[in-house]
Amino acid sequence: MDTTNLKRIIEAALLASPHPLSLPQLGALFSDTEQPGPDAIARAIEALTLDTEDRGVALVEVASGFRYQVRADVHPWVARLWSERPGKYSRALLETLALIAYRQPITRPEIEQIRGVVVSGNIIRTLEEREWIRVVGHRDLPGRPALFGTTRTFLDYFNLRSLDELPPLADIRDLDEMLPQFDFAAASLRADAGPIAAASIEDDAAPSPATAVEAEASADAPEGTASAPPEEFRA
Amino acid sequence: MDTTNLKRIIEAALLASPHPLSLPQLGALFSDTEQPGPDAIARAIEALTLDTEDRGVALVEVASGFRYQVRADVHPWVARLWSERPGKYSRALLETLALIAYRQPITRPEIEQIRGVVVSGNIIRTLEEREWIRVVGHRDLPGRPALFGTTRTFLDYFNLRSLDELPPLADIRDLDEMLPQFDFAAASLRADAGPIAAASIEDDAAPSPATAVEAEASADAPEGTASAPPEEFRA
Amino acid sequence: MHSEPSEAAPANVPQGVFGPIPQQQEMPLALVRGLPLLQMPQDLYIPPDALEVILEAFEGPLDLLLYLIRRQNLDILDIPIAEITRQYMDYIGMMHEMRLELAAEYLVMAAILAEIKSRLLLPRPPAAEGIEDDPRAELVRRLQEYERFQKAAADIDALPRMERDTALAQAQVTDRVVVRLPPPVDLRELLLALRDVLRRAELSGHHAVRRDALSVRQRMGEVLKSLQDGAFHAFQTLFDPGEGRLGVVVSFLAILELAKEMLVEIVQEAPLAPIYLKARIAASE
Repeated sequence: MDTTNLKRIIEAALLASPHPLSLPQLGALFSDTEQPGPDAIARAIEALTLDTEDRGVALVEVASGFRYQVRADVHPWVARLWSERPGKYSRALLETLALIAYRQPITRPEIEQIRGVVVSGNIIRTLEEREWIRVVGHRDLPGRPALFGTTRTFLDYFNLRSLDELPPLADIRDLDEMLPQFDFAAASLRADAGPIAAASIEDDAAPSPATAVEAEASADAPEGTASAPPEEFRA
Repeated sequence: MDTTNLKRIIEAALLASPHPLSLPQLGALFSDTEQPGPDAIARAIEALTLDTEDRGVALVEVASGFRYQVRADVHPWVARLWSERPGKYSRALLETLALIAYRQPITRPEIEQIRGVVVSGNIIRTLEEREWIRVVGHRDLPGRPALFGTTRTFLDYFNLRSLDELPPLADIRDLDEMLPQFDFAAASLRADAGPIAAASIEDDAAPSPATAVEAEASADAPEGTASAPPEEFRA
Repeated sequence: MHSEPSEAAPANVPQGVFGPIPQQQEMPLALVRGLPLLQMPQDLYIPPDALEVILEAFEGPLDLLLYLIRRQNLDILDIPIAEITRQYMDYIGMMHEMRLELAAEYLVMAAILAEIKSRLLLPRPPAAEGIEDDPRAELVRRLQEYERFQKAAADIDALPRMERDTALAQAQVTDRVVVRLPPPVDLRELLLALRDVLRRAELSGHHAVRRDALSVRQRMGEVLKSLQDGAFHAFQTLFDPGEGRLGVVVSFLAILELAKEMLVEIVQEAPLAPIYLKARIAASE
């Protein structure tokens, strides 16, 4: 086994293996007759290590052996491979969030009573992780249920200065009839979202059923309104 | 983003990703401001491909993008990392797959018509579980039989960029020219069938339910038993 | 080998398609071992055990036919139907003994072969000598078509493939953090969700949701938050004079509402003494 081929085999094995490989493990790849011996393997690894010097991956030795790994300086780009596409929240989550917003402080049993169904722990956890709700206290009842309220982050995300800027409950019940007012609210939201703002201004200038539908569609498109709130939401 | 860093990031991303990455997916690693553009990425991939020329791995393009993979000539050593040999596929499965690949979209009855034999549900299930085929529609016939087509996973698995890269289907008119070749194929198949014959003789010597099962199992391993009966059966 | 033929029934090789079709109980599928030697054609000695293995190896009647044709080095375009039919019948005769479910497809082919054979034996009018009239044509076409895909299957099998010929090369990524982008929510969606839940609540009738000054509700949460340590807090520390009169009123209403909902305890040890507030249950509990 010449040095070139030894290097080629060891590089391929280290890259194919799901875990680090030790010198004995690398040696086991070769039959007795072609056995290069640990020194030769170690020298091949040294050469391979040098080869990676300018590259995006490095050949490193860890406790259980040798492996190729992504270099720290390119990691920020590589990490984007694992960014998950935002999905959509369930209706149950939105209802729960809305009830917490309008009826805070409120306990889970109370939400369940109004919604008529059990609220899953996942929903509460998701809302807490997003820092839209938090526990603000406990009701003095058996089990001491937690009282939930919304946070500043919640207000910031929806571009509200205070909860008072949410439409009154009475209006919400008749959302359909309140469409003009509602559109306005949606438009003001979109205005902050940047590119869509222009469209909504046009809508206002020349309101027509067609543009209204279009505006609605763009409001619903999750990617359009963007996964991340525009900068100013967070400022 | 200079070329060196672009190359480093792309190499690291391809090696980090558990599946091939397309040009758009590679582009998505960069923010809008640092976006190198598809041409620059393609050039970086070209350069990286050249870099691998003498190495144990190759940068290849398959249907769903680019990936690094072990070169075939060193794979026998690398394969020793895994105790299990990769499974062989039965002729029935390969013929079914070939019909779906070359004749897609195609229904099961149509496959059965050409093969002259019923296609077992197991084969379809295996192909679907491997994500090599999928239902692409239904024929407008009684029973609305499902139309099968191949997937990108199929192309990726067989190192193909597109269906165009499948080996060309033999022309019917060339068949008589190919006859000697068939003989050759038949001969080699017969040679392969040897061990099975031995196995079944052994079964005769010591009949037991266990060996019977084994004989059946080996009969299922299609490449081995092959299309032709072993030599002695025709002597 | 096979020096011990069992006492099982004598071979019952059907003589052709029109031969007696055995009843199911005569063909136990599992019966392989101990079956007496079938009456084989001279050139086709196959021990019964092996026969099953071989039959498994055929992918159907077309495959068997192709095998027979190849075995005799015959031009596929010029099949000696009589000879092939004879051999074929012998095979399916043996199959009959072994596997009923195989036989069905093979029997159809036997019928086709027999039909072709009989048509070839009949004198043909001289005018109709075209290829289309060759009764073998359709069979040849099917055999050719099937052979193409046999070849295609072998070609696919020969393609370099993952696992067998290559493996994905991967480098370790340390600190793999999933950058999770949370789903976006539109205020409109939120309000529509609320409308639905309110409508449902109204339908069930019992849960009238009152209209509240939301700023009071918000302040209730804030007050509770500041009381969450469970300790007593002086009443006036809960007010921010910087908020102005309205802010103070909102805070005061919030405290009253909290008291009404039994969420806070208000303590005053003597008239005009300092007032203290405490959450009835601290969040930390």
